[in-house]
Amino acid sequence: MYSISNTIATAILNALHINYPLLDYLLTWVIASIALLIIIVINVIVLIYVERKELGRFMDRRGPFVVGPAGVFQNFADMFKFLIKEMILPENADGLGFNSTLVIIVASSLLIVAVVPEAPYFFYTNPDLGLLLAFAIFAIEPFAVVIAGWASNNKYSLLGGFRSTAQMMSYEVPLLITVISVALVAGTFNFSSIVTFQEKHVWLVGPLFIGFIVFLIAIVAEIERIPFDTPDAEAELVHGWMTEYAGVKFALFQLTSYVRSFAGAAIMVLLFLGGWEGPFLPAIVWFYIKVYAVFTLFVWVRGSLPRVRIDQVLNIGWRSLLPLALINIVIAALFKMSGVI
Amino acid sequence: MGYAFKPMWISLRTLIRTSIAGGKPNTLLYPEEKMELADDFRGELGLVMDRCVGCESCARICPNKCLNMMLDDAGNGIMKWMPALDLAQCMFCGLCVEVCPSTALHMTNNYETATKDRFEKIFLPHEWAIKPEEAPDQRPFPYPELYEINCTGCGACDRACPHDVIDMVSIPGTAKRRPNGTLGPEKKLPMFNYELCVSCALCVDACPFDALDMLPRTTTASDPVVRVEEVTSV
Amino acid sequence: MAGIPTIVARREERDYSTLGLSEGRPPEELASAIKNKFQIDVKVKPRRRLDAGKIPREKLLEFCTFLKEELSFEHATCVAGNDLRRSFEVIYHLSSYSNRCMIQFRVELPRDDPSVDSISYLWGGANWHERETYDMYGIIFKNHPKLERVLMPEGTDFFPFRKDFKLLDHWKIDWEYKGKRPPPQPMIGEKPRDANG
Amino acid sequence: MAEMWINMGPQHPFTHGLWTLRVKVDGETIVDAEPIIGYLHRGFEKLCENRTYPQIIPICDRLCYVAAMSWDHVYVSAVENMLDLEVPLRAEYIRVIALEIQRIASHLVWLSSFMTDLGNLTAFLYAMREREMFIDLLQALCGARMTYNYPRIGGLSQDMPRDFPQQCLKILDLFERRLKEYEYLIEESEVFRIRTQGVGYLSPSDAINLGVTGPALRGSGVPVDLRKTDPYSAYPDFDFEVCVEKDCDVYARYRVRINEMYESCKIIRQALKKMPPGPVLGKVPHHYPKGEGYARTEDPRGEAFFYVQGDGTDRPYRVKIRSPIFVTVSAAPKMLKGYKVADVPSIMGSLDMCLGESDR
Repeated sequence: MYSISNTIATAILNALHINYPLLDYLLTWVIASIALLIIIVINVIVLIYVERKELGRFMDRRGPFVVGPAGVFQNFADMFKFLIKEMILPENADGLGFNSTLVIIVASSLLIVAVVPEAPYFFYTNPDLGLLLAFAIFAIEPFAVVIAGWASNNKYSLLGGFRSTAQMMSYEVPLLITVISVALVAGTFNFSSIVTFQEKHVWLVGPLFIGFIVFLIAIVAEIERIPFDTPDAEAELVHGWMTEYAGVKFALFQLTSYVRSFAGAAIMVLLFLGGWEGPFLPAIVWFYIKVYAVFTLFVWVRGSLPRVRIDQVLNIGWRSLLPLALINIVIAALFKMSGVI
Repeated sequence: MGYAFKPMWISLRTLIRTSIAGGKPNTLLYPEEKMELADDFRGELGLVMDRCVGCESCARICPNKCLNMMLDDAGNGIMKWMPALDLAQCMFCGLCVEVCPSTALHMTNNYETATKDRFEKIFLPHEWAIKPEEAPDQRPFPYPELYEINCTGCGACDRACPHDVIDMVSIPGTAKRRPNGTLGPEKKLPMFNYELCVSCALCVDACPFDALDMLPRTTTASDPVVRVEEVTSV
Repeated sequence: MAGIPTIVARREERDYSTLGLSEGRPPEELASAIKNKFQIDVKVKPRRRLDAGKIPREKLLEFCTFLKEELSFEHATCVAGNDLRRSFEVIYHLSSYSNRCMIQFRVELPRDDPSVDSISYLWGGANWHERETYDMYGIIFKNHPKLERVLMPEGTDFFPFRKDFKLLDHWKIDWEYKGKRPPPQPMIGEKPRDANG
Repeated sequence: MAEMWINMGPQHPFTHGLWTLRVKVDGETIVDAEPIIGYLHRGFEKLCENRTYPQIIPICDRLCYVAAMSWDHVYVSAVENMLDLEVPLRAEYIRVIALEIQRIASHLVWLSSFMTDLGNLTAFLYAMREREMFIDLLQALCGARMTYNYPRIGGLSQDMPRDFPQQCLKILDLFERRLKEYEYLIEESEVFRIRTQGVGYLSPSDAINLGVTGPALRGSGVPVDLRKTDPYSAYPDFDFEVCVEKDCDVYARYRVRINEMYESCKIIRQALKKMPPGPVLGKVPHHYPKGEGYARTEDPRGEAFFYVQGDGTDRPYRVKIRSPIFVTVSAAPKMLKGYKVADVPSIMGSLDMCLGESDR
């Protein structure tokens, strides 16, 4: 992505007969950022559409079908509806906390996608410690959520914020241990190198199957989808920490949750399912096929299971996933020591 | 967590059945496809003005008082009493259709009755009229029938009848002898002149001993508005 | 966290798994038992129904205790108020699972002092029925755990089911000028509840 | 953390209807609860005092739109008890069929709303899909989909259509297969079990004393079903079982309702098989005596009771309705105390709330 936008930036500057290297550098990043944003927005819209349609079929109904052919423009209609809603700041709410969390959550979620490469030469940035960076950014959200819950001055929001934080904290641990096992086997923290390692040897879902399962459950909890969507469980807490947000802010939170789903699916594909590796088709096509397959798995789980209670969520996290993750890291170490892969 | 697979299998089967294996989902695409309705579905009310005899039975039975008798032109220049309808208050119970003796009321299959303003749903009699062909469910007129055992000959029905249908007649030979030897009054029973009857059932309501009941008759009486031959031919 | 109650699944002393499976005592026997104790004529009706007629209101609590403890009427089906214009009455329907029967009796209350003993301590199920009767008729149930409005808003100063309560004039359709109706009547104001109790 | 009151409702996703549950929580644990109802109070009993006896039947539909047929039936049988009226046998049989179809439809609505509370929308749509078939059956019987106005004092408004038995049997066969599918989807799921088992404990003695009836009582292990213990209509003619579970928790109440759907299918089959010929509406008196009558039936939610007192005019003097949910909701604090806030939807959902009938 960097090289493409660099070409474009250079072309623009040449056309304008300007020759400042710094300007060239800045313009390149601006173009790349806009491109990233466009890619994310397109992906999110497609994801929402795919989820609605697939969930509909799981539930023996059609999903959206009125707006546009097969309902493809339903998301845009919903978005316009959110745009024309009034933006409400609740009385007695803390304005700074209420609004700043929006920025923090949206920006941090976009950042996760920024560090995830999509093809060998198609990425926004690919730092050496990308894996750790991605999960570090993943961990920013709970703080913003607890601020949002407190700032809304609503009991449901407060409970939702606490729940969100508790859940994130307890699932970070098995998640990171599993990630470390992958890094242990692959010998690197760089996403591209992990995929290259899998191309050379084997998809890590095979040897680290327990880790794969732990990662799947933990990532579903991390992106707060059913069955682990306790922070915004609409049956007991109206919409959890998002209760007081309305209009565009609410729409941005909803989009953000899909950005995080996308990021979670992408990381899972990169770590366990061979990344962009695959025959015949170009690398980026394979990457997206796998990401959407993983997302379908999330939708499938959502369509089949009820919600877990918050204390049970924590129980599962600490009592089942953590031991499994530890077993997994032992397995990874054994593989590494024996030199099989 | 091991037992999450059976429900996932069920939903996967539904997915396969509805999208891949040629089936289609359960949704009804509403504006294009409509629900299948039974013949006697209770939808919007319609009035066949030709058949209405103005008996007010519907207005009396209506639980919500949404029917009101009004004078209106029946379409052929004749002014007569017919019910006006406030459909916004109607709760589609169908009691009026059931009590209507002349099958002038009919519940059509139309259930899409939404309007922007509820006052658009207040109809004068000619505004909610339907054609007789649209209301095919004709049944024989019910007429008052006497249960002689209950009747005491009090004459309450005679006093209640608005059309002079009922005459109280003495039955010869029913007089009982009093202790002092004279004959008492003869027992009286109502006689019905069905030609004049509009089946309003006021006599049945008036009878204190439940001696009268509305029962369908096809042969005895000639129909005041619709001829019996037409009824049987439809 | 000392104040949190812990959930203890208490084992029941009595076995409820056979309750209501047998016919139990015949209703005539129950009727004679009541007759022996209270000198009240109890009519036995078909389908195992009993009708005890009127009970003096001083004896109500004693009578109900006898029904519950001796004749095992476990279930309070209904407590209904009624306005007889000169007086009030409360109609009780109690039913027995083990004897499969149902008893009806009524207590008449003078209009100037409509109060009667509460039976909520015998049957918890009668609690809300009594509250509702108070709500609608203004009949006071003495020693009721919480005699407050249940259906009407708090602060209502009338009892709507009394026969002398007049409804506001219901709007009528003006058939000649359709579409023109009087404006809706204002609602009775309610004091907002305090969120923190 | 200090204790605080949370107002759940009247506008809240878990309140199916319009009511408030005020819970006092310590962290996430409930230490006290207080249900508040009355938002839907329409003065039903007063309304009946101004209507003639036949006019009340369509209003009874509005008591609960989920189980309208059973409310029609209990009112009609109370008036029949007042008049000492014999109902033709065929009418009784068709009433039983309609009531059992209504029970299945009502339980399906309960299942869908309960599973929505637990966060599974799939079961919601499946249950609604099956309910549609039964609604269609009832529509074929009486011409309306939710507010039936089908029973009359002394019988029924019309006989059943000629192809009704075949249609009904076909749907029952399909439904029993689908019910198996629900069991796979719902209770084979570990998540459902941990959400429901051991939650909302209500001991049998408490259940009896607090007046809880219906599936909630049978879920506490008390085998009381008015169709057996106080038989009405044509129920003595049929062979069916009282569904009881001994666990006293949400899962037990769920099992009771699922089993009742199977039993209802059994009753409908028997009634269709034994259906006697004859009229469906007998001779009905047009004058109502001074007297009183009451009837109680096994509603899908519990014991429904109607008391009608007539003063000799064509309008009742006093009508009293005992709604099962009105009493059951008063027992809610007993079930809620000590559990988590997240258990509120599952406990209250297992009671099958219907506010139309409890507020009246």
